[in-house]
Formats: sequence, C-alpha cells, structure tokens
Amino acid sequence: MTPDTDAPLLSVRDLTISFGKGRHRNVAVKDLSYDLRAGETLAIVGESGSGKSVSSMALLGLLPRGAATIEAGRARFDGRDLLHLSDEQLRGIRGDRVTMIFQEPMTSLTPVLRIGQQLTEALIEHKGMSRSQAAARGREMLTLVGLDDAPRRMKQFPHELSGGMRQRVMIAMAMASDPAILLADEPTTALDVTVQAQILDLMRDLKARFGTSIILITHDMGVVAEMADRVVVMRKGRKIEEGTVREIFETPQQDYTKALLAAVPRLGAHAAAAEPRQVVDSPSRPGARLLHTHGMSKTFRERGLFAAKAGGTAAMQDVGFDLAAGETLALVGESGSGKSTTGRAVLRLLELDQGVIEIGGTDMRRLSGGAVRKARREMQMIFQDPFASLNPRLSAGRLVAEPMVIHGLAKGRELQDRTEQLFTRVGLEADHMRRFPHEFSGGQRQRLSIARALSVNPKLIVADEPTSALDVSVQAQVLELMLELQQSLGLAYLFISHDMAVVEEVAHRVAVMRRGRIVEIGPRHAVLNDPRHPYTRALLAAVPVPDPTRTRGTLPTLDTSTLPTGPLTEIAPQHMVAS
Amino acid sequence: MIHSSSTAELADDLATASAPRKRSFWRALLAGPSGLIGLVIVAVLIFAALTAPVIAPYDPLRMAAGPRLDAPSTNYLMGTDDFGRDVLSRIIYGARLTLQIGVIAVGISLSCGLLLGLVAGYSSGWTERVLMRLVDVLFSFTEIVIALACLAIFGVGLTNAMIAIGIASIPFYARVTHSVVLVEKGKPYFEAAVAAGAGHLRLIFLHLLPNVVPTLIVIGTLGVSTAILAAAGLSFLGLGAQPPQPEWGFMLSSSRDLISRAPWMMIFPGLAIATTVLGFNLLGDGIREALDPRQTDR
Amino acid sequence: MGKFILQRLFAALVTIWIATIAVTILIHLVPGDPVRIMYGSFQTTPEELEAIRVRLGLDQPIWTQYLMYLERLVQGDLGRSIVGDQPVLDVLLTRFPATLALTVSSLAIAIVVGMSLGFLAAYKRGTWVDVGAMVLAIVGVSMPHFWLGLLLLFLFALQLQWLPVAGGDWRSLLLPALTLGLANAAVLARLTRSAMIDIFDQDFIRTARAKGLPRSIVLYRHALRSGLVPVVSMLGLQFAYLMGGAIVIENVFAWNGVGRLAIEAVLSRDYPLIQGFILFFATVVALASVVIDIAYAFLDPRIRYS
Amino acid sequence: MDDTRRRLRGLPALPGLALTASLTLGATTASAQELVWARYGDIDSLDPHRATSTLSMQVWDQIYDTLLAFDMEGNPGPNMAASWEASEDGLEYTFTLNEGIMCHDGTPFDANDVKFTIDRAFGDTPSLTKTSWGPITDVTVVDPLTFKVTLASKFGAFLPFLADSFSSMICDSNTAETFGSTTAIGTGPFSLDEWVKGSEVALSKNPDYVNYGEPYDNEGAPHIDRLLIRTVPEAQTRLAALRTGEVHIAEPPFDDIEAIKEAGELEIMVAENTGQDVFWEFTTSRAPFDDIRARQAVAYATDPQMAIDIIYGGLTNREWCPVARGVFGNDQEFCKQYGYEYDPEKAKALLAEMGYGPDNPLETTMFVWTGGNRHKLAEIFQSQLAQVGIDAGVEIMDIGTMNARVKAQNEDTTSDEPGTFDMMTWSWYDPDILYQLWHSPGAYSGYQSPELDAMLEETRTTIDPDARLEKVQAVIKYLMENAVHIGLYSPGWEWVFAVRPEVEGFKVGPFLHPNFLDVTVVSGG
Repeated sequence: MTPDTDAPLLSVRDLTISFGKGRHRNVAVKDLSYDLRAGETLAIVGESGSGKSVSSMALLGLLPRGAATIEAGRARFDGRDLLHLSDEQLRGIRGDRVTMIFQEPMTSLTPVLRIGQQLTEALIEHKGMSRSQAAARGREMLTLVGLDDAPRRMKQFPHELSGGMRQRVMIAMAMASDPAILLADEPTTALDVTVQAQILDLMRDLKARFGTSIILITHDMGVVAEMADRVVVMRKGRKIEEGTVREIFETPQQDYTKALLAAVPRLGAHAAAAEPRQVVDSPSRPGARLLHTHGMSKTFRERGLFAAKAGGTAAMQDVGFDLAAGETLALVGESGSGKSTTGRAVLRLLELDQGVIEIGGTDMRRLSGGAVRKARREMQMIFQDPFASLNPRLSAGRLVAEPMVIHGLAKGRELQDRTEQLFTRVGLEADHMRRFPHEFSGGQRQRLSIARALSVNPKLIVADEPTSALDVSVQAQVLELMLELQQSLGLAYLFISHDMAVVEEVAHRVAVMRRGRIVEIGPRHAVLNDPRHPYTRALLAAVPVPDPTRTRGTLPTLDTSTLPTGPLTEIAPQHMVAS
Repeated sequence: MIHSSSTAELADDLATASAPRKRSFWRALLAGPSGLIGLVIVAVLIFAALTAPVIAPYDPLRMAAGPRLDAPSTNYLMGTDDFGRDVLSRIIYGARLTLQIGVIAVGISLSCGLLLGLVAGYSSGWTERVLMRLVDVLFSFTEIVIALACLAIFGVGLTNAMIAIGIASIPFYARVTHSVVLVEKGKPYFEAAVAAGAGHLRLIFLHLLPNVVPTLIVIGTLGVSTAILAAAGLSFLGLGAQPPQPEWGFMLSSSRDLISRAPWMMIFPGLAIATTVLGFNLLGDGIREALDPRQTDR
Repeated sequence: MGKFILQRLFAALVTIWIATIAVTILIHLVPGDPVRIMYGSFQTTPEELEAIRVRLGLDQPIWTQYLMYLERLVQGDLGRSIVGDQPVLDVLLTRFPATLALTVSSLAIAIVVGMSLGFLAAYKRGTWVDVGAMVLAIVGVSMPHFWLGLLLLFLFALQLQWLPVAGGDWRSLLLPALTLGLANAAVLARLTRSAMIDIFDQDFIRTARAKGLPRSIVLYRHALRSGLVPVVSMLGLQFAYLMGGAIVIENVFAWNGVGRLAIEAVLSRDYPLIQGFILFFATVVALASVVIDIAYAFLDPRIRYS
Repeated sequence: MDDTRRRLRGLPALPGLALTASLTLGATTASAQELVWARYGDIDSLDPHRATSTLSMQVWDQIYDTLLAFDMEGNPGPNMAASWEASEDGLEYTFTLNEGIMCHDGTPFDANDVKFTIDRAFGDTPSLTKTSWGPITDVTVVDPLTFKVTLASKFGAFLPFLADSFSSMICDSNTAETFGSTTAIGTGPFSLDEWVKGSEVALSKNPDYVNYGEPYDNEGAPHIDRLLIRTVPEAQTRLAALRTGEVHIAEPPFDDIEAIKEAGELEIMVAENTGQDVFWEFTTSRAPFDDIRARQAVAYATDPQMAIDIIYGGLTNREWCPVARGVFGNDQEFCKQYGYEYDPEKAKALLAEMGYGPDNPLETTMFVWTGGNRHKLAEIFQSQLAQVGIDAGVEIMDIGTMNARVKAQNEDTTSDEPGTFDMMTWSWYDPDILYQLWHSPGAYSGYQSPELDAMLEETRTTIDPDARLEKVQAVIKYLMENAVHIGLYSPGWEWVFAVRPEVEGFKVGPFLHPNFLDVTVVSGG
C-alpha cells in the first residue's frame, strides 16, 4: 500500500476541458497540472467558475456526457492514465481506489434506498464481499464516523437523518473501501459552522487512520488553512499559483491570491476595536433608541386539508432586543435558529403570534395594512440572494425608484434625478438604469438592492445575510459600502449573518440565536471575546481560522439537554445570557 | 389602494415590464425545430381561416358540387363526401371554426383560471384553501365530464361546446396560475416589494402578473390544442358542431358509416385535427423553450 | 403511513361530497322546467308532471332536495333513469365492468409503452433515440383518440380482418384498449422522460456513479426507483384521463361501458342518469387516486415512514 | 296494393323448402342453434308500457304475445283470443281465450292476466301509449277463458290495437320491482335469459309456445334455440360483423348496399307495410309557423324525392299521405291532390309575401332524430331550404328527446325564439294515429282546432269501413291543406335487413315486426 515515496500518487498534466461546441465552445479548464502525493491533502482553491470542480470530476469520468469535452491532458494513477480509460475500467477505480464526497449531503443520497444498501453496494461490487460481510463493514464505518446505533442507521432512509449525519454517511461510504484518494468537493459548504467543524475533524481523523490522500476542493480559506498540506489556486480555469499551505498564506506570489486572502474576514481581526471598522472621517455614532421589541413569538403551523394543524415548529420564542439609530445589531446563529424569522417579523413581513415591535414609539403590530405600508418607509430590507430579490422584469432604474414611487416621494424629472444619484451613491453608473437585473454581476446586484433600500431614506435596514451568496472578494466591497453608508447617513442595521468574522467586522452589538431564542446578547467585544453561553463558545470555537499556523481548538461537546435556554439575565453591563 | 398619482406610474411600469426579452424571444423561438414547425403550422391555419373564401376551390356547403363519394382526384384533392361536397373546401373552412374554438375556449378558461389562481395564490389563508380545494376536486372530475355536465345543462351545439370546454378547463388554468403565483410569491423579489411598501394592486399587477404571464402563454398555447381536441371529440360524439358546419370532428363523425366506402372522408379531417393540434403543441413547447433558457440544452 | 392513507381517504370523501352538491345544483341550472324536459314525453298530462315533481322532491327548497338526495344516496338509490325507467345505480354497475376492463388494460399498455419510451428517451437524451421517441410522443399527444381508433378499426378490423369488431370478449377489447393505451402512453412518455431527466441530474445519481456501480444498478436501483415516485404520483391523474378518454373511445368501438351510457344520457337529457354518472365517475376517480397514492407511498419512503 | 316490389319471402312455403327446413332441424338439434341479430340501438325497457321505440317493440314481440294478430296484409285476426263478440252499441267486447297458453314461468295464462295487463296500462304509472288503448272503462273477468272490455265510446281502432305490440300481454306474475329491467314474463316464442344493458338481450326458445294466429308456417316453438339481439351502433361494424359471421342479421350501411348486392355475399331484405310515416311537423303556436304560408314554404322548398334518392337510393318511397302505405286510409293519388310538389319559386313567393327575402332570411331550427342517416337527409333539406332563403339550423337528438322537445316547443307560446319544425316519425297500424297526434291536447300539443277535433272524433266512432274511410280522408285533406302534417317518405327506419346466407326463413311481418318462428340456421355459423 505504500508507493515509492517520491513518485506522486496522482499526476495530472495539461488538463484542458471545454463545454459546448463550435461557436459556443467555452474553455472551463486550461492546461492544469498538479501532483498529489501519498498521504497528503491537496486543496484546490478558487472562486465560483474557476474550474476547480470540473477538473476533479473529469478525473473520474463524471462530467455530464455530451456537454463537456476533455480536450487534452493526462492523469497518471496506479500506472494508468485515468483520462484514457474506458468507462468500464474507470468504473473499477471509482468508488474503490478513488472515492468522492460532495457538497450537498441533503441530495447526495438516493432517497428511496436504505442507508445500509447505499453503504454496502460499492463494497459488494468492488470487493466482492457477501451481503453480510459488507453489512458488517458498513456498521463498522458508521460507528467510525460517529453515528450511534449503527444497525438501526443501516435500516433508515436518508430523509430520517440530518444534514450533518448524512455527510457522515457519505464519508463512511467514501472511506469504507479504504481508498487511495478521496476527492472532497466543497464537503462542508452547505453545513452549519459547528457541524462543519465536526466534519473537518472527522476527515482529519480518518485521513490519519487510513493514510488516504485527499483532494479538497473549496472556496473557503479557513478550511484550507485548517486542512491542507499543499494548495493549488485556480482562477478562470487556470492554475495561477501552487505551494505549501504556509507559502500560500504567508508569501503569496500572485496579486489575485493576495486579494483573495485579504478579503477573507478573519475572526479576531477586529477583536480589539470597540467600534466597527471606521471607513469615513467623522462617522456618526449610535444615537437614541429606534427599535424596541420584546416577547416576539412565532410558530409555523403545517397546513392541513382545510385548517391549520395543531403543533408545528416554534421559529421564534420570546425574542426581544433594542436597536439604536446608527447602530448595527448582528443576529447570529445557525440555520433554523430563527434569525431570518426575526428580521422579517420586525418588518412585519410575517404575522407574529405575540410580542411587541415599536419603531420610534409606534407599535407596528397595531397598524392597519395601509399604515404598515407607510411605516415601511422607515425600514427597508436587503436580501441574501441579490438576483432573486430583484424582479427580473423591471429595469434597474425602475427597481431602485419603486419605493419612492410607492411612497409618493418624487415623480417625473425629480424621480429620475434622485434615482441617478442613488446609482452613483452605491458605486454604479447612472446609465446602468436602463439595464435589467440579469445584465449585472452579483456584487452590482447587491448594490442595486442597497440603492433601492436607500431610496426612501430609511432609518433602519434589515440585512439578511447580505454577503453570503457573494464571492469573498465581492463580499468585502459590499461590506465596505454598508459601513460607509451607516457611518455617513446614520443608518441602523439589523444584520443577520451566520459568519462570525463578518459580524465582528460590522456589528456594534451581537445577539446569538439558537432554536428560536436569543441565548446571549451584548456588545460585540463582550460577546465575541468573552462568550458566556456554552453555545456561543461552541459557535466561536467552530469557526475555521484562515491561518495555517494557528490550530483551532477541539470543539467543545455541547450537552443539549443542559443548555440554558431560560430568560436572559444581565451578567455585565448590557451583556445578557440565557439562564 | 395605491395613491392615484402612482396609477399612471404603475401603467407605465406595466408597459415596460414585459419588454426586455422581446427581441431575443423571437430568435429563440425560431431557433428550435419545435417553435419553427409549430409557428409554420399555426400560420398556415390562420392563413387558411382568413382567406378561406379565396383559396377554397368550392363552396363548403354546396351539395353536389361534385359527384358523391368521389375519391381524391385533381378536381377534388381530398375527394368528396356523401353529399358531393368538396372535402378540401370543408377542411379549409373548418379552420375558421377550429380557430374560433381555440380562442373562445382558451379565452374563457384562461381569464377565469388566471383570476381564480391569482386571487387564491395572492390571498392565502382560508380563501386560498377553499378555492384551491374546490379547484382540485373539479380538476379530478376531468375536463370531459365537466364539459358533459355543462352540455347537459346548456344543450348541445358548437357554441355551447366551446363554452363548456372553456369552463371545464378553468380548474387546470387556476391550478397552474396558483402554483406559479406561489412560486413567484416565494421568491425574494416579491418579499422585497412587500418590504418596500407596495400595495395589493402593485404587488399583483406589477410584480406577480408579469412573472406569471410567460407560463400562462405557454399553457394557453398548449391549451388551444387541448381545446381543439376536446371540441373535435364532442363534435365527434354528436354533442358539438351540427350540420352543415364543416367542423373537423363532426366531419370525422359523419365519415364513420363510410370508412370502407370512402376512407378519405375519415383520413383528411383527422389529419387536419392532428396537424393543427401538433402545431399548437409544438408552438407551446417552442415558446416554453424560448422563455426558459434553462430548458434549451435539453 | 396510516395517517397518510386516512388523509387521502378523507380527501376522496371531500371530492365525492362536492360531487353530490354539484349534481344537485346541476339540475337547477337547466333552463326551463327539468321535469317537463325529462318526463314531458308522449301523452303526459300536467297533473302527471306535477306528481313526478312531488315524487322527485323538486317542489321542495334546494337544501331539502339535497338532504333528500343524500338520504337516498346512502341507501344506494341514485334515482331512476328516464329512458327505460331503471335504477341508475344498476345501470351504472352493469356497465362499469366493461369500462374498468378497458381503462385498466389501457393503463397497463400506457404504463408499459409510455414509461419504457420515456425512460429510454431520458437515458439516451440528446440522441436520435430521444428525438425519435419524443417526436412519436408529441404526435401521439396530438392525435385525436377517436381518429386513432378509427384508423386502427379501418386497418385491423375492416382491411386486415384480424380482429373482431363486435361482441364482448377479450379480443374485441384489444383495439379500444390499444387506442386508449397508446394515446395515453404518449403523455406518460413525456412525463416519464422529464421526470427521469430530473432524476439523472440529481446529486445522488452522481454519487451512485462515483461509487463505480455498474450502469444497470445506477439506472434501475437508483434512478428508476426514484423516477417512479413522481411518475406514479401522476398516475392518479392519468387514470382520470383514461376514464375520460374511455367516454370517447367506447363510442368509437361500441364498447358497452359507462362512457357510452354517459353520451346516451346527455343526448337524451336523461338527468338522473347524468347525475348518477357524474357522481359515479367522481367516486371511481377519487378512489382510484387513493389506491394510486398508497402505491406511491410505498415507493417513497419519505411518505411511508412519516 | 302498392307499387313496391315484394321482397319478402312468399307466404306459402314450398314443400321442398319445408323438407329442407326440417332436415336441417334434424341435423342440427345436437348443437344448439343460435342466431345473432344486431341493431343500432338498445331497447329502452322490457316493459311494454314504459317505452315507445321500435327497437323495444321488436323485442317485446319475441317475449310477449298479443290477443289478436295482424295477417301479412295488416288486418287483425284471432291469436291468443280465439274469438270475440262486440255488443250492438259497440261499447262492450267479450273475448274468449285459447286454452293452454302458458307463461314463461310455468303459470297458465288466463283472463286475469289480461285484466292485469289492461289495468296496469291505466294504473298509477300508466302506459306511455295509454290513449291508444282507447276509452276503456272496465275489464271484467267472466271465467278463466272469458273477459269483457267496456268502452266509454265507440272506438274504431280497438281491434287493430290488440294486434299491436303496445298491447303485449303481460303475465300477472310480473310483480317484481325488477320487471322491465331484468325480468319479463310473457307468453311469446322466446323467454328472457338476460338483458345486458347497452349490449345484448339474450333470449331462449319457449318450448311451450303455440302459434295461434301469427301468419307464419311454424305453429309451435321456434326452431332456433337462442336469439341474441345485440347492440352495435356503428353501421360499418355491423357490416364487418355480418361478413365475419359474428352476426347473422343486421341493418347494413346504406352506402354499402349496392356493393353488398353486387357481391351477393349477403341477402338484402326490405320490409313492407311498415306503417312508418316520416313527416314535417311545425311549432304552430308561434312565429313563423303560426302562419300557414311559412309551413307551405317549407313544404314547397323541400324535395323529398331527391333527398331519399341520394340517401336511400330507392329503398324507400315518397309518401304523400299523413298515414303510411298499408294503413287504412292511405291513397297516394288522393293525398297528392293536396300535397306540395317541389317548387322553390312558390316557396320564395310565399316567403316574400311574409316579408322575408335574401337579406332577411327566415330563421328556424329543424329537429331530427339520430340514426338511419336521417341527419344526412336533414342536411340535404337544410341545403334546399337555404336556396329559398330559409336559414334552418339542424339539431340532432334521440327520439325520446325529440318527442319531449317538440312538445315543449309547442307549449312554449311566449318565447321570442323563432318556432321550430321537425322531421317527425310515427309507425302505426291504423289512422287512429291522427287522432292521437292532432286531437287536442295532442301528443305534441301541436296544431289544434275544434273543427279538426270534431273530424277526428268521427274517425274513432265510425266503425263501418267505407264510412270511416270518408272521415279519415276528410281529416287527411284538412291536415294537408293546412300544412300541419306533410308526408315525406315511407318507410323510414330500421326497415332494411342484411341477412347471412345460412339463415333461412327470416320474415318481417307487417308494421315492421321481424319474426323468427320459421328461422333456421343452416350451417353452424
């Protein structure tokens, strides 16, 4: 099992892949070469469209037939050229010597087949194991990846497992045949940060145990720093830089790599500052209380045939906080924690079961439909997916002008002028007004959303994961814009995010949510530097650190049964924790 | 209600709402074989309907325009029927009825279905549940049974058949509209508009409708073919067109006693229906592909 | 699972319930005096018409009529047909086996032919096999059932004389079942193709391929079983279409089922029979969709185990 | 008697033929003989009081018997009733039944069964043709073989009616709810096995049957064992089934008759003395047909001879009278004097008088009932009417619906819709049909006048044939002159039969009553 120490396990040379034919030919990967040595983890890093996934899929013959063409290249593995094997020969390698795990654990398992069958079929196929031998191995692997009660798991169907558990099953499946190479394509991107940390720990552990080489495809520099031995940086289908992880992080050669690293938010980078990063000369400071909420609760009920059913899931329970003018309160938490629900509730985009929302002293919940619409002039929203949040059938100019039209703020020439001003204000050109959303890039679209939100001079903007759909380099620019607007216009932000590093950069105060409740709330430096709630600590500990020299501590195990979830009590000025 | 000052603005917005894709749409439509063939067939049908008096070689109603049951020949390209009427001329004039059926039936079902689906989808809550439950139930009755019920009420005849088919398809259009509205309503741009303070009318007509319309154009085009088939079926059963209307389904029906004696009376009207329906089906598929770039690679 | 079945059964009951309301209203929508239209035939006096009106309860307010209708319904009494004066339920039940035989055999043909064609087209996506299959399918969808029926009749019964044209044995079932089956196979082929294409694009198929499984296992164990889920969920609707299509096809082939009965009833304005037919049809379709939903649940563990 | 060629087999059977028949019978007794008769539609009911269609009547004929029977010329004679006497005043008839008639369920048929039948026809749900029984007030059973019928007034058509299928004798054991739909007990040559609705009436021979007066050779039970009467709506399908031998007797598609004759594969039989009359009937209660000129215009504008030549090619005849050939009172020459010869110019003139013209066509709707290519006839008439400026829509419906709609049209005097007219058909054995149609209130509530009522009354109460003929012809003249009932052609439906060569002895009695008593199937089929 141990090859020549010097000879690479896998050697890719001059790989060129294109999509489409003739006029529509589009080169996705150009002249890519790299080596993978035994026992090492090679990270292939790049932003979307860099060709990092395509090049790895090509190795196993998994590119969509007909659509993609491997135009040139070699990939030596086990003395054979993977790119020139017949489908049947390749099939013998796939799932046995080279295995894969994918980004989407929710959809990567066949929904109609039991876990056991999916786990064992490759073993039966490649290793010629009997059913019972394969099942024994399957149970062993399930235990190894940290799933309890393996015999029961074997009988379950994918939908009965959570995302993290499914990704563990995928890993068990990939490792069961003791492969030489594991191709991991964004294995943690779809997972919550605490689950991501567990999965990364698991992969490291298994790698050490089995001596497997890993090709890790990711866009997340934190993951790279944590996992990789060597790094290949790709951009627009080409390899632009390669080196050990230390070299890449400490002495990047290419401007692009440098920019990539610079744009990555690092948790702790602003730990010392009392205020968010200052981007204008004389920033406005948080002022009087603008928003007051308390006791907000909301339960989503499943719809029955005619009436709503009893029960349902509580998305928000007894949530309350204040927000001052010119202040940013960050709501952080993992998926399902209720942070988005809270944001929508504040804008009255959904009806609360109970609770109070006061804006400038007016109780939003008591307003009629028309009055609510008027009140919305004070509050605007920015969404996660900038493309989806822009009506594709309206021009950019109309989209930005729409709130002003709705609220009757301007018309005719004046409307035109103010729209133009807004475009320039967010860094777009005025003649972009005639374009339609699909003609803009992701970052530009988010600027459009911001311009639209600004058009009615709101006092509060609810920003729901405003940068998480963007590539890191773009993310930084948008954050910069948001900070600048706050500091010059005195806007208040309710900033919803799962990314602790981003929160650290922009927030005055932080509220941590878990299962519909705020478990800790307080000034940013207090919550992030001195977390009191066990969950906050776990959340912070799980954040990958984009620095290969620093090792993330092992994740504290959360005992969910004893986690305090009661009312908030003040433990330091303005710093409150669930008891 | 929205302020009166913004009504004009809204109309202006509406006008531009569907503008962006126009040029590329036609190119995309004609690029695929479905769209092109479909468009050609439909164009031929419309042409035949408009110019029937000019291009039809004989009066479609005149008996003994030729010999009875004469096989296709250079004089009578599709032969004659048992009254000595020219089958080709009847088919050409039949195109008028066919188009009329398509337009009226789809007009009824599309407008009512759109309204129902929009109201149900936009309102949510009880209104939605009750409406859609009812629509679902009606839908499961199938169109032909609803059409039969309508005809049992109104009595038979081609006009009644058109109306019956129109009514019978309302549940289908309501369902499609409703599901599209739900999808659109779930998209962030809709929530963004709500968050911006848009009123009901603005939300429905500026944000939902333009995004629902493309789907409905596709469904409506495909619906024309369904309506034509259904009307031909009803006429075939004796519930639709009445003599001497040169309706294709009715022509087929009157050919039944003569299929061994004069098979052309059965073959050509059937071919006319099948081709027309195919034309609208292809056109619908073509429009769908043209509107949805995601589908073009299929 | 039990809850799921109960839910479906309840939905079916709602359908049937709405059907009872619909048929009660139906008779009141008929312009003119329904009693005269129904019974005003040769030599009936106004007094006799009045007696019939009272007997049918048509002199009562509509909700009383509805309750009366329901009361008779639970006793299995759907009224008596006007033509021939026979119990509607008897007439429907004697005719139904023929329709059932036709629809079930057509469904079998549609499933075998349609699903294979759709599966093949999806698998060979983009090739001439796909194009050919889909051209066939769209032509099939565009072809009027009754014309296809006439063509088959002309060819097989009249020209080639391979098949009998009258009589009620299984051989005479062949042509109508083939007609109806092929027409619906075209629809099913299109549905299956797009469902399978969706499945082939799914991540889990990539997973299965990445495991190095033989193509047959990927196709049949992973793809087909998953692809069947959406297709089977549409079979309920397909069955309803088949029942509707049977109305026409029965008339082409003189197949003695409820469909032909329905047309006779409409042409002769036999309202009790029309009402009975609509209710019966709705019931059959609703129950069939329950059966198909249960089959669907067995295919999809997400429903089976919840 | 008339100018149609006789196509029915001759009545007196040749000895040789009889021999062949009995030999065949002997040869095939081992295997049961089965005959399949296919028709375009199904019966409505097995209960003779619950339907009026010819399709139903022809089946009742097989299951039930009648007190009297028509001979081949259409004159009533003894049958189940061996003899009868009428009282001087013509108000009381005493009948004597033949002895030993057995019902299919094994009970004897006697006077009580007759009383049961007649009482039933006048009961709570009376016979649909109640009026045609005449003014019967009472039936008295004198002894098992004797009964007396009392009439309120003289009734000329009483005896012929007792030979008609509407007077079919029902055994008094028919008390079950299922009578008419799944059970039917009669005394006729065949007993009911099963009625599969919409598809088949299966009959078995009644071994106890005795033929007392029907004009056929066989005096006992039928030769064939089973008679299957099947519904095959498509003419083409019937023809195909005839060719393959699945069906023995059926109406062929009219357009194929020439070819069938040429090929000689099947025998074409055309029934005579059908009593069938196809005629124009109008909604005279409102415009435009409340004006005699509009009715006459329709009559002048249509050319029945041309239409039937095209559609039926000589299988039927132009009928000038309101009662059909073979029915008392029919006289082509007499009727033609008052008839309307095809004359589109006259029609146009009449329409012009009424103010209609090329720019202002008379709009109306023609009703016609399904089957027998009548809708094609209607299309021809429609086209002829269009040429004089009458814009007539055609509505096709089944006969029951048409009866009801015509009646509703006549009774609806206030509608703004133009009145309709229709191609009405009736088959009757006696001019009494005119009473039933036109004596107020009339079957369709159509044209009525006190004058006509009085004339019709006399046709009923006048018994002496010569005197009655005078009365009947007076009515005919009145109906024709007023353009109320305008004869078109006769016969008109289900009168053409294609018969397979192996079928021997198939006969059609007067008024379209196919009979199977003499039938044998030569080869196994």
